[in-house]
Amino acid sequence: MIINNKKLFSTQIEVTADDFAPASNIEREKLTSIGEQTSYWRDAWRRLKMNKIAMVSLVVIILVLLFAIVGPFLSPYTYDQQIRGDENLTPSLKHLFGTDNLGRDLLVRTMIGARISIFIGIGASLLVLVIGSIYGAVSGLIGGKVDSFMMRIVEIIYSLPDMLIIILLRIVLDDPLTKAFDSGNMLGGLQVLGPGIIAMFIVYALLYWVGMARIVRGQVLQLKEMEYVNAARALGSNNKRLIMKHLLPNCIGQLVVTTMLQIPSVIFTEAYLSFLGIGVSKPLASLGSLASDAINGISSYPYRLVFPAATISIIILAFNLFGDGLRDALDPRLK
Amino acid sequence: MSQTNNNENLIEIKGLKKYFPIKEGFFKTKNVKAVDDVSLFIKKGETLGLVGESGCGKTTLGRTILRLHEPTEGQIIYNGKDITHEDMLPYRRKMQIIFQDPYASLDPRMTVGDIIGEPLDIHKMYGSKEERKEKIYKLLETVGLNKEHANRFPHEFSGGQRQRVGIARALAVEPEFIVCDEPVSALDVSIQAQVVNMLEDLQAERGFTYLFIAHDLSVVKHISNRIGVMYLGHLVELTDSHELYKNPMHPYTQTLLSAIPIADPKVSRSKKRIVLSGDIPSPLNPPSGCAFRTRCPHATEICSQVTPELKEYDKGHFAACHNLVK
Amino acid sequence: MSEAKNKTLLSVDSLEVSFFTYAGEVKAVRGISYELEEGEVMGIVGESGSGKSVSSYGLMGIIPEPGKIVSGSIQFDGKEITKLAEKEMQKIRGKDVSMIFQDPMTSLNPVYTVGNQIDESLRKHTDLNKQQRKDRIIELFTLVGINQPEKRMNQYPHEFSGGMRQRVMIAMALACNPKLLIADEPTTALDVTIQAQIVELMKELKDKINMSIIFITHDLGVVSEICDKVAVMYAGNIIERGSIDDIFYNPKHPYTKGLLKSVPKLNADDHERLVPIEGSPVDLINPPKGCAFAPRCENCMKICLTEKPPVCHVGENHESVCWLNVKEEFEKESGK
Amino acid sequence: MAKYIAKRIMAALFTIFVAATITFFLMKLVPGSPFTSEKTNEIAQAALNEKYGLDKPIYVQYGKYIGQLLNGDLGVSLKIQKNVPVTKIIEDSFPISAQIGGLSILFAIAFGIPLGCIAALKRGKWQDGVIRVFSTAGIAIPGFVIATTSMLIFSINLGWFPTYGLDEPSSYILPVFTLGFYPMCYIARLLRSSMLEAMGQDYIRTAKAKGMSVFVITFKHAMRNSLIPVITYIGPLVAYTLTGAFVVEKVFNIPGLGRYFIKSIENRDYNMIMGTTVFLATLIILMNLLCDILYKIVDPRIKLTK
Amino acid sequence: GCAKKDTTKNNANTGANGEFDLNVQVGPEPGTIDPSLNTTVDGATLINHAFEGLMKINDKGEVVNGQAASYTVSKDNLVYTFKIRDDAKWSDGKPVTANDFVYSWRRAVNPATGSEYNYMIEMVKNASDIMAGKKDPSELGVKAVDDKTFEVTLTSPTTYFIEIAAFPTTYPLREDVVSKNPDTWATDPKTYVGNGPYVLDSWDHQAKMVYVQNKNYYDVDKLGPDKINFVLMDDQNTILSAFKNGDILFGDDLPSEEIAAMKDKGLYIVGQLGTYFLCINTSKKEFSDPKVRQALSLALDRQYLVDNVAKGGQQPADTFVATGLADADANKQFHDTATPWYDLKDYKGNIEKAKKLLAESGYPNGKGFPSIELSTNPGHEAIMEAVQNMWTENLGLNVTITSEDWNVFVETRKSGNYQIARHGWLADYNDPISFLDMWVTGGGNNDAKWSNKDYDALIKTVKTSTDRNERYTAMHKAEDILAKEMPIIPIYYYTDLYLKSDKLQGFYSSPLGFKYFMYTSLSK
Ligand SMILES: Nc1ncnc2c1ncn2[C@@H]1O[C@H](COP(=O)(O)OP(=O)(O)OP(=O)(O)O)[C@@H](O)[C@H]1O
Ligand SMILES: Nc1ncnc2c1ncn2[C@@H]1O[C@H](COP(=O)(O)OP(=O)(O)OP(=O)(O)O)[C@@H](O)[C@H]1O
Ligand SMILES: [Mg+2]
Ligand SMILES: [Mg+2]
Repeated sequence: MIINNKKLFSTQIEVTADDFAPASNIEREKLTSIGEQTSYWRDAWRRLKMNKIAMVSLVVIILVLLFAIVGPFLSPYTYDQQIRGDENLTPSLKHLFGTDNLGRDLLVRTMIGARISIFIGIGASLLVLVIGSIYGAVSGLIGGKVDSFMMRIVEIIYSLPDMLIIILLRIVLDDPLTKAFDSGNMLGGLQVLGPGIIAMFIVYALLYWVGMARIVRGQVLQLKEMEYVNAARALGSNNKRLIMKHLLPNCIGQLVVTTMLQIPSVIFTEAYLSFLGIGVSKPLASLGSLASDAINGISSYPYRLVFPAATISIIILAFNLFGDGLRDALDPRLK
Repeated sequence: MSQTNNNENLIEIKGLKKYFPIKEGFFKTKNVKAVDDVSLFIKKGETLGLVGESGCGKTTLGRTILRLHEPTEGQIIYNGKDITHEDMLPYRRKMQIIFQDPYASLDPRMTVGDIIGEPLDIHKMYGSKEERKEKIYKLLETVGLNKEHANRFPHEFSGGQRQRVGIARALAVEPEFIVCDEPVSALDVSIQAQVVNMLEDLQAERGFTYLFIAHDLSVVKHISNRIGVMYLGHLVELTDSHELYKNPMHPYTQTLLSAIPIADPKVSRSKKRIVLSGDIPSPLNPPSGCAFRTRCPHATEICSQVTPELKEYDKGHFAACHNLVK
Repeated sequence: MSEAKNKTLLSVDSLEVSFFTYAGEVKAVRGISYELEEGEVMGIVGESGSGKSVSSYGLMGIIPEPGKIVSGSIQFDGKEITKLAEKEMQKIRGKDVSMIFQDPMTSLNPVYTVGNQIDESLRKHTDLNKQQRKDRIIELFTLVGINQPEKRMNQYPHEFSGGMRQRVMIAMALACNPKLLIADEPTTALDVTIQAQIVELMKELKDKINMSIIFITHDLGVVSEICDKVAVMYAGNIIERGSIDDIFYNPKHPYTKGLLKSVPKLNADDHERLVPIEGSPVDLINPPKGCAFAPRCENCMKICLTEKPPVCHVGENHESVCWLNVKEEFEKESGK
Repeated sequence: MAKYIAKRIMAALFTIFVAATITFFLMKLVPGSPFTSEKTNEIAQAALNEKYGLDKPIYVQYGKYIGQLLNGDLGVSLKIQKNVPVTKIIEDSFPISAQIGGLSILFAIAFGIPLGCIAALKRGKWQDGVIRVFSTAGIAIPGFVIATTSMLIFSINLGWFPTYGLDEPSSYILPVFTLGFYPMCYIARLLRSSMLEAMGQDYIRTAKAKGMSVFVITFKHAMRNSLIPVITYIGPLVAYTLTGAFVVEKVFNIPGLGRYFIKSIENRDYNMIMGTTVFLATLIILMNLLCDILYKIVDPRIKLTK
Repeated sequence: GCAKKDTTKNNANTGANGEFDLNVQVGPEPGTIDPSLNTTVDGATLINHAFEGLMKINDKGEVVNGQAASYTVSKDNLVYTFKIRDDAKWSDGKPVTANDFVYSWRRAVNPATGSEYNYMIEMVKNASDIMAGKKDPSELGVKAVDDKTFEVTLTSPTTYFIEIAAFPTTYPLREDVVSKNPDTWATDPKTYVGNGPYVLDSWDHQAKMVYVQNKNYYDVDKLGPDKINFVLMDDQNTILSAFKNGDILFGDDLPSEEIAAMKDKGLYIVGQLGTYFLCINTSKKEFSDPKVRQALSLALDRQYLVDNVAKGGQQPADTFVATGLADADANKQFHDTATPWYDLKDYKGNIEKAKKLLAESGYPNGKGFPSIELSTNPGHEAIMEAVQNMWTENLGLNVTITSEDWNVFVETRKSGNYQIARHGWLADYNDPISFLDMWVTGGGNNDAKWSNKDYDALIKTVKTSTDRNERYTAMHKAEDILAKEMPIIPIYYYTDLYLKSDKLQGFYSSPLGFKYFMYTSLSK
């Protein structure tokens, strides 16, 4: 037997008899003990941190939130303050974003608008997420006749004229909501938002979840064939448990991304709903309504469009790019 | 394997059939006869091995016994009680399954602790959070993992460790009967041995009854008391494991045995193997008569006309073939 | 086994491959070296995740993102593969070196007919015209034992069973008469009867067209049937390599020994307990400083914990990477 | 196949019927009528209601409408184009909307798909970053802003395109662009993620191992497998886009069907509301069916069964 | 934009061989151009180019003879006899006869026709009964004395009747054409036979309507454009863009925010017979006190609203009846002789008065006054926001704005299910009664739910009297009652805004907003 001396020497080790003494179990175990023990969430967060685009987006989101939530308190003006003599000003030091034809400061209006739009965007998207995902998951999991029936309902909702329903809702909801608000405390904090926004959420709850439902159903159809779903069944899980504990958590990437994509459509729909009397009521503003109001004066006062539109774009861009990062980070299979 | 004196049957199935309707083209539905008229019994504390090539219906049989598939026909009797149409929830605690694929059978987004805790949650098997935790740690220890592993996710484990998690999950409900559906097929040999040993140890300790499914005869032979051989939905041979190896009757069993690669170059060089020609027929269009006849070297006229029945040729040695003369 | 020295077709020297992930550098292959002659079959065995597949992807130049060859050289047929441009590699891939993948169920593109997928390769690497290509496909199908080739070539992969798909994969790999065939666990997904068919087929082909084969598997049974020599991998290293008889009858490395022991014996009359290798595989992001196998090794010594073991020639063409070999020598020398 | 389609069509008819019924009653529940006017003239309104049968009990009106519908008669417009049969209005305006919509979908596909492919191919590189930001930004800008500003810039400031009408080929450019921009960005995003998924599949590795070029791998092997989500998305989109987009039609003054969806409701033009709803429902269901058939074409593994 | 001017398109305004093809925009796709059914101003413009009534409006806004060569009025002012021009012809060459008018007038009042504006000829004998279905249309007080003599009998003397004879509802129709397709004849250029200066040549729905000269029109030689393309548009930005680009030479609408920028660049502002106001629901108890209503009215700075929000050159309103209507003395305006309701110039003083009034009625500084919901419909929110702000700042009131879909809004207002709503009123004919008539007790348009006996009596006098002076005195008195009671809060008098290229000469528009392009020409 020949020892490959060259190699041995290249490692530059002097071997002694002691080196060949058996190692103790404790010494061996030390080798296996894994340095850092991460949890899923910590792991996901670490992966997220490595993603530059996502982190930049996160910073932007935080800045936008500060802009929207803290900003109005720092402004010398309020969103509905009409300053005589300051009408139609172009951006200047006094009014960074200029003013509108009633002499209102557009900076503070944009801030308030961002606050409202973010709130509505996230709120309605979450609503869509909850309803759509549960509906889709139930439909996909149960399958068969139930599934085709539920999908027919989705098709019907797709084809109903939403504007009609919205107008109707506006009327039907007006009285009860106003009464509820007048009666005071029962709806607590919601009062500040006004009936329009509540009505808007109801519209979303009724109509706009169908896209999400379709997507989730598609995912569930695949996931339900997974072995771990069978395993859960074998353990005695019922459908509810399967959906909540296994199917939905495993769609999370898709859910995050779709929800982020939902945000812009909510923000735009809100602007359109404002026209039908649902959504924010004047003089409160949302980014969508600021932008659509500004369209009317686009040649003369382009800045009125530029600021809210840019704010919308930044918000949505940040949320979506962050969502992409989040999806990647939440997938444990991607190291 | 410790031979049990107890002759009581824990599981008995009679004429079990499981057909999957498949829409073929646009006009007709066809049935995939995944399990076609299978009868067998498993005694308490015994391990029944089930072999056969991929797609022959082993998994389906295992799952149908647990009623994860509703049987098309036939009876499932558990401990003397016909459970074919019973509500399964109470039985889920008595009958469990370990899955073929340790990678797919664990929810990638649950911690190992939650995976093992799930059956406890479902059957409300603990009084306090503390107790739940304790139980989970105990189960982890039982399968040779430790409690630090409870907070980790399946993707952080090796295949063997994952399979242990799957086993711990099945043990959580303290079952009597476990279907082991190819628990080692996806593992490499060194880890396979770990898992097989553990299953044996557990059986010795707790007197489990196993239905052990695999297509690797050497593993099955190692662990089982008796072995059933399946081909295309049918049980074609059933006997004591030593007997099967020494004296395979059915031509398919013979092929199977000869095809097993032996990890010994000298043996392999000298070995004569029966290499079958042709592919496995589809269970959608099973051949008439004996399902194996299309690949059988000894097939005769009758094989294409009559489906052979499982008959006892020796004591406890059943086979289904026309050309076996006793 | 090869008697006379043939021409060396492939020589790999200290190949290192890493994946640069968010979690850190996964050192999947940590410096492996081997040679392969023309017409020779080498088996690579080893635990799941030990780098068998990744090292062969290295040969093909198809290491997936975010993986990279960190260092080492690969000489194939006189060319240094690691230095070739992508365009050049494309000319070699599928023509001189081809590969059969682990999972035939997913390795064929589900949306194209199998004929189309083979044709693609022929179109790229040969000058055959349409008819000739078709003839070639039919020839290949016949070679790998697919009946009714004319009909079959126009079918989609999902219309084939696993065994048939694997044959298609083989036909695809053989399309341009490669000099080297890498078969990455070509039979793992198949059941024994089909596995036997495939192994027989490969043996036949090797003799017919004198190609070299790298046969990756963890089924020692299959190895013993087809291979001339074997490399055993553990945690990105080749820890032992030698002729098939060396490995099976005279294993030197404790891992190889453990591997052989844990295989259940079919012919054992009495029930004997299996002997597994206890413990679990290594984390390749933070591999142990010394021998990677040390934590699981029964014969672990102090030095194993801290120092990498050297490559020891323990026989003609038989190498083992283990301190035990040094210890033996050391003891002999110090006259114990 | 024929039977499958027949079955689907039967189900579709039922769905359309339900959608029509719901719409009918919703529409009647909403206050106002086609003859509501600021200047009330009760006598005239009563006369109109009688003339168009709106004075009858609602179930009678419903029965009559469904009866008509079964005969393929959608009634006449009550307000928007008074007394003109709704079918004629749709016949006139749908082809125009379909033309613009079809072109914009082609545009969205023709640019969205390559963008998505490139982004997936260059994952993590600057090209990917640029395309991701660009396509997300495209989703983030409201359609009315794009329409109006592009009109302002290209038609007025630069004078490249006419401000209205469809008389010249160049007048198609802006509407098609604005209408197709959002779906283009959406498709690019969608395709990027499904391409990334596909690129990780084993068969891509096989193709690489055969020595295929990047181009072949991307456009032949990966793309076709990534199209399913895109098709799913395009399905209802095609229905919506072909029937016209309100904003684009309004801004570019395109005489399409899209404006009628909103106008009919604004005007409570009952027959138009029903007509457009039934038409859209039919198209949506048809597109879903088409999608399912397309799935099959794109991916031969998929079986057309429910 | 200056880069493109030389590329003015062929289709804009000059035809292939030097013809004068005029591109104009007067409105969106019209609901109908059937003279009996039309209800819109832009529809009327389109009809006016294809039809002509007995009378017509000239470029000075005067009512002059149209199809009538002359007319006579009986002493009791109840019977009008029109002589039809001999050269009056239909576009297909047939002569226009008195029967065409008889047919058309009967058709208008026939309930089966469903005409919404037939109340315009309510004063014709039996008209009301026929409309209500109580009498047969043939009993209408019109008759063809002979082919060319048309006689109308009225129920009561109507001073403005001769103006009505120039209104589209009274235009003649061809029985042979219309009766064949009573509902659709006006939707197809082939059957759209008119007697006006132009004929509808083609109709591209939602895109454009092409009118060509009617060769049989008596005045054909004087007509301007060879072809008029009425481009159908409704987006304000697009109209402005098309106008700026020179694609159209006339546009009837533009975004209000761009008005300032378009001054001197083709924007024209002309008076319109209409008033923009807020309507108070007097049936609500919080608004039952006229002092509150006065206070609300006084607290508004109308000049500010006009200058900063409406921006259309409107005149702030200090009475209800709009400017532009003649007084008893036809040379004076009704508005100018009326007593202003408040001093528009003294805003500060008004606020003080308002505060005092509010305090007097028990709400000092607005304390205790319930929250006011200001109802509106989309497009008018900006003014409401300004109003809201003024009430809040000046009176300390809590005001919210609700915006509703147009139809819903109209219903809400009619049903009296509101507190304060925006409103607007355009006169149908040149007489103040068209405004004042509105507020009689129980009137169909009395959305304020206001009632005053004296007022009702005055209006009755106005409607029955034939004495011009008596009528106008009564109308002034009635308006003074409104001033005291203030069920409505006038804001401004409407103006009609349009964009017209300097190149376009000879265009004129009527006080009702109808546009006339038939005599236009292009200057170099
Ligand atoms: N849900 C199902 N629907 C339709 N066919 C099915 C279904 N499950 C199984 N099959 C079919 O039934 C047959 C038996 O499948 P089964 O999974 O029981 O085989 P197996 O013996 O377990 O194979 P393997 O060794 O690959 O696990 C196969 O042909 C399979 O395609
Ligand atoms: N894309 C990747 N990213 C990160 N790590 C990877 C990637 N692909 C492989 N690895 C790692 O490289 C190591 C070697 O993997 P490889 O696939 O070569 O193992 P193997 O020996 O072929 O195992 P098996 O028998 O399971 O096929 C593994 O630890 C694996 O986790
Ligand atoms: Mg199975
Ligand atoms: Mg591998």
